[in-house]
Amino acid sequence: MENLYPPIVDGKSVYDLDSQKYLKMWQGPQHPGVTGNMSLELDISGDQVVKCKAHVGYLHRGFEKLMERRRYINCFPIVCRICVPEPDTNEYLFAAAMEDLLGLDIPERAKWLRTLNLELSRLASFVMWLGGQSGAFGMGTVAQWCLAHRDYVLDLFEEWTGARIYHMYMTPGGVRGGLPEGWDAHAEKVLDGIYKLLDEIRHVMFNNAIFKQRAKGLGVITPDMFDRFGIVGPNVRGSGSTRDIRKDTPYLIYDQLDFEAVTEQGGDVYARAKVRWREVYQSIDLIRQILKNMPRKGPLHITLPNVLHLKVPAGETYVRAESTRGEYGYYMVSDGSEYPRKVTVRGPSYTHAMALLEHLAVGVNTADVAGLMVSLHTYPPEIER
Amino acid sequence: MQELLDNLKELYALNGITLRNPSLAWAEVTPERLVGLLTQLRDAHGFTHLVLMTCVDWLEDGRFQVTYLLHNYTTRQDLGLHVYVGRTASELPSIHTLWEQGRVYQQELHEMFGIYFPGSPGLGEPMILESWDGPPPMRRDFDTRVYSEETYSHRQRTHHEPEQHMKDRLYPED
Amino acid sequence: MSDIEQKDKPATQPEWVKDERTLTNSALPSEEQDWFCDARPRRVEKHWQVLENFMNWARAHSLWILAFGTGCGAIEMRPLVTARYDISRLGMQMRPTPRQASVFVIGGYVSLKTLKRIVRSYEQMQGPKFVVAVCSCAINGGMYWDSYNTIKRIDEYIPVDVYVTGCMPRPEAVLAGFNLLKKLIREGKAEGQNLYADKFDWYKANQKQVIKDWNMPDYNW
Amino acid sequence: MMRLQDILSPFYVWKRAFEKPFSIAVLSAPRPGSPTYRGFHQNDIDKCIGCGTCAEICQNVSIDMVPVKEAQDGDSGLRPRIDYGRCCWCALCVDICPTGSLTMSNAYTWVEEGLDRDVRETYCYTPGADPQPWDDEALGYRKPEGYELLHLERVPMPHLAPGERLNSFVEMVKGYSHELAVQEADRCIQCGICTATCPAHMNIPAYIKAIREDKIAEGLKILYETNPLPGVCGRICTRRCEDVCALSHRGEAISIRWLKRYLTDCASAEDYKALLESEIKPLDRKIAIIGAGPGGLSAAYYLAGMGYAVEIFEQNAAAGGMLRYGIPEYRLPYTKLDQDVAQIAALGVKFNYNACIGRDLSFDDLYNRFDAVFVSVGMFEPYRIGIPGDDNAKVISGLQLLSDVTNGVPVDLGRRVVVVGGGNVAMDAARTAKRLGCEVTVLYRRREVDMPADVEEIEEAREESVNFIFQAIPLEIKTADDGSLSFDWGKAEMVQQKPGERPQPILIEGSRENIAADTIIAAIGQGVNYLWMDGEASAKIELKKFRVQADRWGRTADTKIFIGGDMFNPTADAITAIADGHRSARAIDKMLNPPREN
Amino acid sequence: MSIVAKVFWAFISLGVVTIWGLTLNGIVHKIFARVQGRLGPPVWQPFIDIFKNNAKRTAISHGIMYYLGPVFRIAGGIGTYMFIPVLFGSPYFSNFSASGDVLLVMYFIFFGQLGMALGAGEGGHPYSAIGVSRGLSQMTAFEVPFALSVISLAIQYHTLNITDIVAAQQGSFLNWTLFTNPLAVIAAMIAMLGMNMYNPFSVVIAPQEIPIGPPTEYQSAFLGLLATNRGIFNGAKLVLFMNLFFGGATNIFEMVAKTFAIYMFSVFVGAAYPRFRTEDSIRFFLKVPTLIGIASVLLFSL
Repeated sequence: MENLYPPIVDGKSVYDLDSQKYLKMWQGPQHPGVTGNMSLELDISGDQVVKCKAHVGYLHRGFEKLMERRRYINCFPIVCRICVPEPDTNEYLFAAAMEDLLGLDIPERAKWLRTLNLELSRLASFVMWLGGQSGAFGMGTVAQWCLAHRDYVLDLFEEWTGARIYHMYMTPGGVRGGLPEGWDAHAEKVLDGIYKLLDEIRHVMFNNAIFKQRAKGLGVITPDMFDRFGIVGPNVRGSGSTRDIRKDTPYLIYDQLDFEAVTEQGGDVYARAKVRWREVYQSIDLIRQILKNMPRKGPLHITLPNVLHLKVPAGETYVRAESTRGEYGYYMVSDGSEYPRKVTVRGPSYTHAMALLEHLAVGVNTADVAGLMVSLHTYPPEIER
Repeated sequence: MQELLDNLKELYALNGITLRNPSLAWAEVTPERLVGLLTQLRDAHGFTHLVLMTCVDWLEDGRFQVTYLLHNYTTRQDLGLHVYVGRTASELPSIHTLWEQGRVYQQELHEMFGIYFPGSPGLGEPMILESWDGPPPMRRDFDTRVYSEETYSHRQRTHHEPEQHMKDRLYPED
Repeated sequence: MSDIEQKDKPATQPEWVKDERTLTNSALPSEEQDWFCDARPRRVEKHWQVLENFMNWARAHSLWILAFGTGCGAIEMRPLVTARYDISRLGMQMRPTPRQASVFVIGGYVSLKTLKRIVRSYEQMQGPKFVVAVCSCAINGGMYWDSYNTIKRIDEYIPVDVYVTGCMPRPEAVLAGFNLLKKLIREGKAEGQNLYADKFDWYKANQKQVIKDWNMPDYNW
Repeated sequence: MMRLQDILSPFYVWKRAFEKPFSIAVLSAPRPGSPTYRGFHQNDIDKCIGCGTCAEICQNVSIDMVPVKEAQDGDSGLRPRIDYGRCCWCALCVDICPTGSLTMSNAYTWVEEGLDRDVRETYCYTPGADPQPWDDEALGYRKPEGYELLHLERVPMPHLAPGERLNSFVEMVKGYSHELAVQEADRCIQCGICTATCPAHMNIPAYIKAIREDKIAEGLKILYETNPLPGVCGRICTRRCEDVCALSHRGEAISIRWLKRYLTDCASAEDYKALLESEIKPLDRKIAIIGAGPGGLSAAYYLAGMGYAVEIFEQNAAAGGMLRYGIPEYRLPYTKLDQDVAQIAALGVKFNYNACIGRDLSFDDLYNRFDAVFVSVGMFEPYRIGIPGDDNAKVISGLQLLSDVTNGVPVDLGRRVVVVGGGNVAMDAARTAKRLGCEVTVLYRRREVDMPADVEEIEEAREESVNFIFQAIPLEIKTADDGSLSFDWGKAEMVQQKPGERPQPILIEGSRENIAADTIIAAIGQGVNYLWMDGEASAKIELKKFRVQADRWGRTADTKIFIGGDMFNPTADAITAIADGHRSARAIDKMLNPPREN
Repeated sequence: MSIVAKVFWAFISLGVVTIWGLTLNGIVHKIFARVQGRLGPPVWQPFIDIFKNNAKRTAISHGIMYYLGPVFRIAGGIGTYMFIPVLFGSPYFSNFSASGDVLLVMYFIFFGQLGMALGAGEGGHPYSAIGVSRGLSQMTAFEVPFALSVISLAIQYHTLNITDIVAAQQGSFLNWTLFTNPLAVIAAMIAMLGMNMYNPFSVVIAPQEIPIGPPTEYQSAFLGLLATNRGIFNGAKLVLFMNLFFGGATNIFEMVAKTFAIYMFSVFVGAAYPRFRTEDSIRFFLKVPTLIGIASVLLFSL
């Protein structure tokens, strides 16, 4: 086993592809096993990966450049495109960064609605992820169920915000509207369905001998890797940590909600899956809490100065929120003009899919690369932006 | 936070210390003392998490501001370090030995701004851009709209500005 | 005179054209040029009409989609092919390899890096092949109209049979696009493959104009 | 390692096979979008004014304003055309639409074939003008209640309290402070609909922008490009621009007048001086201007700016015309007027006061001495009421009262004053009388809504406890025994005589009421004094219905004579006169076409 | 019956089994779909797919072996089928069954895969190559329990002729191998899971890893041929299993019902499990079913 790996010189493995011992294999960009449009360049020996290199940039649109030449209000519709499956974190953080620089405080009801929106989108994203994880190990059945249930959540979004994917709901200064009539009942129905689904997933996925066999011990993240690789979110919570921004530095109204950070021991794919599975329960619980305690009346939005020529005072700030993948952050620099000087998006996938995946994939069976990659929960559009 | 920065101020010649809020501060450090400061912050003061590394192009001042944002998980504080570097032949010390993801950030900054980080692995390889022959695109003197209009074909617009249009229609001679 | 027509007739012979039937693959290193096929795509004539009608019926009812999520539009393909919308009812399924797929769904914006892969995948698909361009970004640049890294109009690089606008288009809208495609196929109008062969020089010139490091064969069989 | 439970448990999936599938049963009938779905746009093109704000806020540049209707005041005739190859359905255009005409339907399906069609033209349509299946769709995204991107309420202007005002002729409007002005200027969406409506076509968005950005000198320069009396207009302009303001459709218009006033008020002497710094090359041509009212002053400013030698002949002792003699000081302080006049005089314009053409000087003399003559003598001849007893000495004209007050002539109106008329002069006269300590009643023939006076004026008059009697037709003025006047009037009813026209007041048969007054002020309009048309030179000028005939440039039948101001234009307000002066100045320049270097 | 008639009827039965095999595929898709909570494609979808694939206008070949791959594959399928009697006692549907045909059939099962492996290898795609190596190693693994169970049967029935084996099971359903030699049946059924390449033994064509394994480069009519073979080969395998372990069939309806039931077994498992890694599946085959097979052999030989 030892001499399977090529020697490492200067931090790079040195080997000769012509020696016939190694095979170069690309996973992606056109490949169902990678999460989204990115690719992994795998050098394999037998069935073992000896080197993995993540290639990104297939989805690069230059958001940070585009935002430099858009007025603040015009950045609001484009930020959500940075992360497709869970756009709301972007919306919230962009609005929050702007409000921070402007020194604004949004109405209480808007905070509750934003929290609801964020939790709901976390829910949708996690449910889809569960499907992805099972699918990566070949269990298409669970994937189909999960995607169907995610679609029910999207129906909720559609009814509430007027769009399925890009909700564009959290405008700077508040939110765009209240909950429609009868939404609560609809939501409760969907949540019940997902609750039932989670139970089925427990039977089918977590109590599945083959899933256990494949997921346990795969891609272990140890506590000493946390900061070295900048790992955040469920990926560290799967390794026994309780880091959760919602709990540690509460934003919006998370400090008024009753929850504990989910944590599991083991640090492998199985533990991470379990964390996310439990987080769906948590999200359902939080949504129910929000719906129960939310103020139903009150202003939703503070009218900003005329958005067509809104100037933000010079300064810089950083705001963060817990997305499904972990710490999501916006670093905004304003030079006092109508256009942001710089908006940098700190997506958790950045470190997870690049530095961490390249590290974890070495030594893994080729068949497990897809499962490993999914378990890190990466979305390419937020890597290259 | 203030206390910590006061302590470090002497040693690392910190400038422009601003406390945005009790848990977020910005400070300026010279490139020479950057790695030392980062190491000390990481190892001695609990700022173990490199949140992000990015660059702001101050074209008017002719310099880049590279921001290193660190997070302390115990005190829940953020400390952003600014390093200023000229816009031509910019070079900064590499921090890939401190944090693994530093390599990726540096690779991106090299590609997007043209900042050179000696020793950072894979720096020259294209990461996001492929077959790019223009200037590093995130520099402010690169105009993406002009580039886009020159390079790609767009549908023709037929826009009329209301004010001009009304002038043309209602009082053309005036 | 639109610029399409002007571009139809390049003033000088492009360097990748050797003669009527062959290409030079000049972008490749000389030792690699022999490894690849140098034939141009050729126009394929239709069969005897009754047979062609039957074939078109079969093609329309067995659309295999290439599983290549080129942009954000891919996110709405997932509900479409899974339980909620389940277009397998219409005989559609995702194929992970371009060789076997017949429909290419361009999901939204196309960055330069992806365009290269799209061209390659498209050329590897076996005809008749169809392209459905989903999202506004594929029509006229969408919200990335001023981005330096995304192409604005996919129809300049590969022939597009059906457009679906929306950002995101809902799965139902994409489905309507597929239904229109089926209609076109059955009417024998979805001849993108032949169009690509006929206007190959124009498409190739456009592709090469934006893909600066063309390091693949001129036509990827 | 493998537990039996783990082997058996997965077969739980089969439970699902006997349950209802998730799939939507019928694929061929797509579900409608939710009631607030952001689908394709709808536009009520009658409500839309083509302000282009949607195009302005669209970050995708997906909205083009294309001509659909004829342009008219307050409606550019343009309508948004949306390119669905760009749109991202963010609905900011709907949120910001000042009229609320733009909405979104919940339709979302639009597919097009691409091969044999040029995609350049597809996916582009003008909602409302190009019919689409979803035009009548009732559901879809509307701007949610309580969510507003625009500031629809104007920043209130500080006024003197009504009680305070009555004690003096101190200007009652205090003017915006810096904060308030910037706040008000910030409301502007910079559409520029107002520019066309302004008779002088002032570049309103530009100077509002200058205020917002605190560039006073620049703003002042923009003002002077089209209006040499901004200080005056900032106070008493009839501000038709505000009537068409895009924001006025759902909220209150921008206080354009007050912003202009702010600009002139806070501009420093240096700013004013800076305007004069551009070098003027003197020309060897002389222009005479008759009347130093807004029209004359405006023409003088622009002609002097072009290098002509300009001389103004004014019958009164000071410049300003109606601005000085027809508008009370509490609305327009003389210092402000003097400042604007001084700015014009600083260009080298020569003022000849107390020089009434036709009385002190002959028009022929002017005609021969000067290369061109611009006449804007205004309307200073008040109409009479035209009822028995209106020749009583205690029946005076509103204009008389106002100019007397200006000239410092002591007036004794007695205690009870009746003002006849509903225009601005009537309001000014009534409020001036009020300030002189009288009880004032205003009689007007029609209803309040028909009053030509500004709404604000009427409201402020009310605040100052002026009484109003509407639909009152004067019948007769008699002298009572105690020397006071007895004014008979009759109630009128509004009768729609012809459809489409405004209703006419008709006396109700037998109605006759009476009001006692010490003075009656007639303010029912003025006419032109044609004293200046005495000599041979003016013989060529055509008169029709007592009005001088000229084209829109003020060119009369005699190429050397130009006219402008109240005597010429039908609206008879300061800003139109200023516009006339500016236009005629350019016409004179074009006519003379003097040789210029380069 | 003359040899001409025999050939004629063999082809008729080939047609029948092709149609049945493809229909079975359609049915199975439908069943999978129901488990997944959806409605699934029409039952006749596999036929349309074959028509479509043959209607493709272009097809490219990577060489002679590549060309021959699907031919070998379908030859393997047909060969397998040709030596299996479909209906017991029917002169028309007994194909070319002869003594020792079990061995021949086992060879043909292998042969098709090998030919395919060669062809796919020439495709040049790394996924094909990896798929081939996975497929062959997994096949070798599941052949072991299958061979053991056949050996067990041979010992039990003292014959290598399928017709004889079927004949021995006639009379009562209690005579079926299922009841007379359950261990061999278990071993063989598990091997069948691997043969059918449903989960958990689908690593050969795993779309998430090596989309879609050996046939990655195959398209157009080649793929049509492969799809047709899938119908024939499925049918052949199921008929074989039916004959060996479930008492064969005396009429077409019994055949349909039994093959469907046998196929359902692998569907039943396939819907529930994720897939094994290659080495896991090899390890599995060489452990559980092989031990069972050895047990069954020992049971009958002792």
